[in-house]
Amino acid sequence: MVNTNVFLEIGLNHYLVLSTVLFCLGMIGVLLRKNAIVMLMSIELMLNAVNISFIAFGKYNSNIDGQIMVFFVMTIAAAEAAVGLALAVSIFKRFKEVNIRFFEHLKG
Amino acid sequence: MTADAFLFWFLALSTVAGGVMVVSLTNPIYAALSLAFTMVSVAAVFVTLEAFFVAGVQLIVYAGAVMVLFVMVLMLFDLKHEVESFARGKVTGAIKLLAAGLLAGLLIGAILYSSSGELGSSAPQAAAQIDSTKTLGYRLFTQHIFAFEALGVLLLVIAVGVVALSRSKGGTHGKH
Amino acid sequence: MSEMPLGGIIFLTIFIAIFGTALIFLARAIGGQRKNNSAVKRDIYECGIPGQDKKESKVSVKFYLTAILFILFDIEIIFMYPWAISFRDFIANGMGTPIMISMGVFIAIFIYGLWWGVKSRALEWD
Amino acid sequence: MGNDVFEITVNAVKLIVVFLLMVQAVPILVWLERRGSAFIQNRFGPNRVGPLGLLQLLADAVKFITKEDFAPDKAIRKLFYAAPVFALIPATLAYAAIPMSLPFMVPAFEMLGSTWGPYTFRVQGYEIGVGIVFILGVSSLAAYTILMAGWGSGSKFSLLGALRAAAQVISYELALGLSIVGVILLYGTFNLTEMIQAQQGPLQFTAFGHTITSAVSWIPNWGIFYQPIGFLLFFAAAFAESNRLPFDLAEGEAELVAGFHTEYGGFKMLMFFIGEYGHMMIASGLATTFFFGGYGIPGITPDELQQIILGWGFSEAGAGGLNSLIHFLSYNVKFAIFLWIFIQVRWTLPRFRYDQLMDLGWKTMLPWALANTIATAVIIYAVS
Repeated sequence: MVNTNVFLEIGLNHYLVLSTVLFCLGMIGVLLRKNAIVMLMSIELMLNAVNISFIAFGKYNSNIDGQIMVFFVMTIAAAEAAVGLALAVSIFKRFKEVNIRFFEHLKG
Repeated sequence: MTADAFLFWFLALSTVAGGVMVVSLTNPIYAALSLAFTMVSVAAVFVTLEAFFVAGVQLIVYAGAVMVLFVMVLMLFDLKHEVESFARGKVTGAIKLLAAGLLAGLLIGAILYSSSGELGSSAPQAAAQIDSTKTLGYRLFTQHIFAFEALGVLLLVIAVGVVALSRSKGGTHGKH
Repeated sequence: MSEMPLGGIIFLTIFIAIFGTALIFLARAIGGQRKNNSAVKRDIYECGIPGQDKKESKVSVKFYLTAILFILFDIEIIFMYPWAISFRDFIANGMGTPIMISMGVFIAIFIYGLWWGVKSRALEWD
Repeated sequence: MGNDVFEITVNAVKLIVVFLLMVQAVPILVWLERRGSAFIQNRFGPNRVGPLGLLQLLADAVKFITKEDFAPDKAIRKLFYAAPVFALIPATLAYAAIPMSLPFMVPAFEMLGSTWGPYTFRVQGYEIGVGIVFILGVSSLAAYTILMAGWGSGSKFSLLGALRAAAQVISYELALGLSIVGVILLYGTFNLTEMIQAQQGPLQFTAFGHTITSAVSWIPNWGIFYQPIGFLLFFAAAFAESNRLPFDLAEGEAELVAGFHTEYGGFKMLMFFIGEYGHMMIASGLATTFFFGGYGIPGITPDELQQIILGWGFSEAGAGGLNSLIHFLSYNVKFAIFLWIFIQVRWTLPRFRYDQLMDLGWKTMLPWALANTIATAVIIYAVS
């Protein structure tokens, strides 16, 4: 029995499911890809998924703190991307390689 | 109501399609461009959730800054179409996919199971009389003021670290 | 007050995409193809010497350093927007002094970061 | 977009009209630019085709569209063809958010056997609550166009030009974003219409609970009197954002041939042109809105004008429409003055060197914008 309301009435659950799907896509990206930069991008995807659920919860609870959390998450994500890319660039400049398997050969 | 539903499904479709392309495209530049598209779609999803300011910030910070950085770095690297862009091993790959699918199933199941609670079905209450951006600013600078200052310091530290990283000529043994 | 006509924005985006694509195809159809279709014509631009691939060109890493510093400062500027919009409300509620102090600290961090960036010659293009 | 079929249709048509208006203005601007540059350099400029060379626009359009469509072998064709189309999107989306005149009312009327309720239509693509943030966000997407074109061309000149242009655009976005903070502090809103409403009436300062109205009643309450430094910074950064001289380092002919559109020709090139002129128009519209009262007319508020027009014997709706039209003209006069400044500056100032450009953005304009912000905040805090 297909309930048409599922398609016509958008509620919190829809946003949460969307967020879950995006999160798992990001997770697949992190698990499967070998390029370090694409893995960083997949992490950004996961953070975006989390942001959607933050804002959805915030709206359906009538609480603005969800949006503030998203603000903070965005800041941290941008900082993470900056550091991650800086590391990737310095490794690439030296070894011409961004494959994640290669990184385990690096020693201190 | 129908227009909202249509908008949601359209945005959900474009968001997920963008996400799938990020994961599956072998050329990193195309993956980055589709991630930018996903970011814009997510900003639109924020708009449907009435988080207008955060949607704008999503556009400025994520789509306009972070993804531009990614695309620029990929162009600097000049990474061509990779032959081996996915991890080796069919079995492990299948297990990883299965794990992600299982997590998705578990989460969706949990969401649907808990939807009978007071959160899921309750319609959002009437929007607050005050402008939501002003409320956001008010909360940010009263309740979360220390987190805000800490983020300022964090950004400073990151700037210093990044400049230092780009300064180092690579190599792992001392200075050059 | 805060509204955003998402339908209109999406409509306009799709309209421009279709319109632009149609124009490109129209120009392609009208412009036609000339007889001269040699390899030299289809080569990328170069001034008098054989074309060079972009792979061989070295790009300064300064560009990406600028982009990273841009992200960090951009976020700090974005943090000023909610402050700016609720500033008068804060003053009206008698919270002007605390908000000035907290934002002053933040701007001091910003200025220090900018000063450090200039001093460390990270923003130097030569 | 609306509550019934009529409103939705009108709004959709309005969006398309805004887009066509922008596209339409480009040939006129190109003609103005060529004639203007000739005037500045004591030449004639294009004057053969039609009166004053006005039909040159048409000739140019025909030339552009009959050029052979062409992509180099090394180009990545998908990106190469997608980039010009994407060049139109950010500019138009942002331009549609700028209010161009008063909203006008359409009273209830009969059509097709049913009554169509009274409507209020805004003379702009769409009204957006967080207008500035939306416009900044959308125009920051313009960097992708540049990078896609530069990468897709497969040429080193294009790639270098694109990286330069992207670095320049993002650097000046900082100064642009920071110069707007002063404006937001001043008006306390993101909404462009509310900003324009705040600038109506004669100049008056509110300090320490007293309101000081200027003695000369026709001096308007414009933002330029409160934010002169903010205006200069905003306008200079807007030049850099739209890649115009003296900031057109991305296409310094001597070094990079033509920057990121080296490999483009014919119609695709024209679309980049439209995008570039679109950014110019956004900058002019925003400068008008933030600092020069938007569609307001100095010395008279819209309500007073409405009363005067009503005195001429118009109906309520007709007077509203005429009022809206007059304000639209007022907006366009200011808008055109700014566009002319863009052209005048281009043909007056020489180009910067790239390091000078970056120094100006990071070490001069950013600190000044910061100082402007602090000064505005301190003054607002001190006087209230």
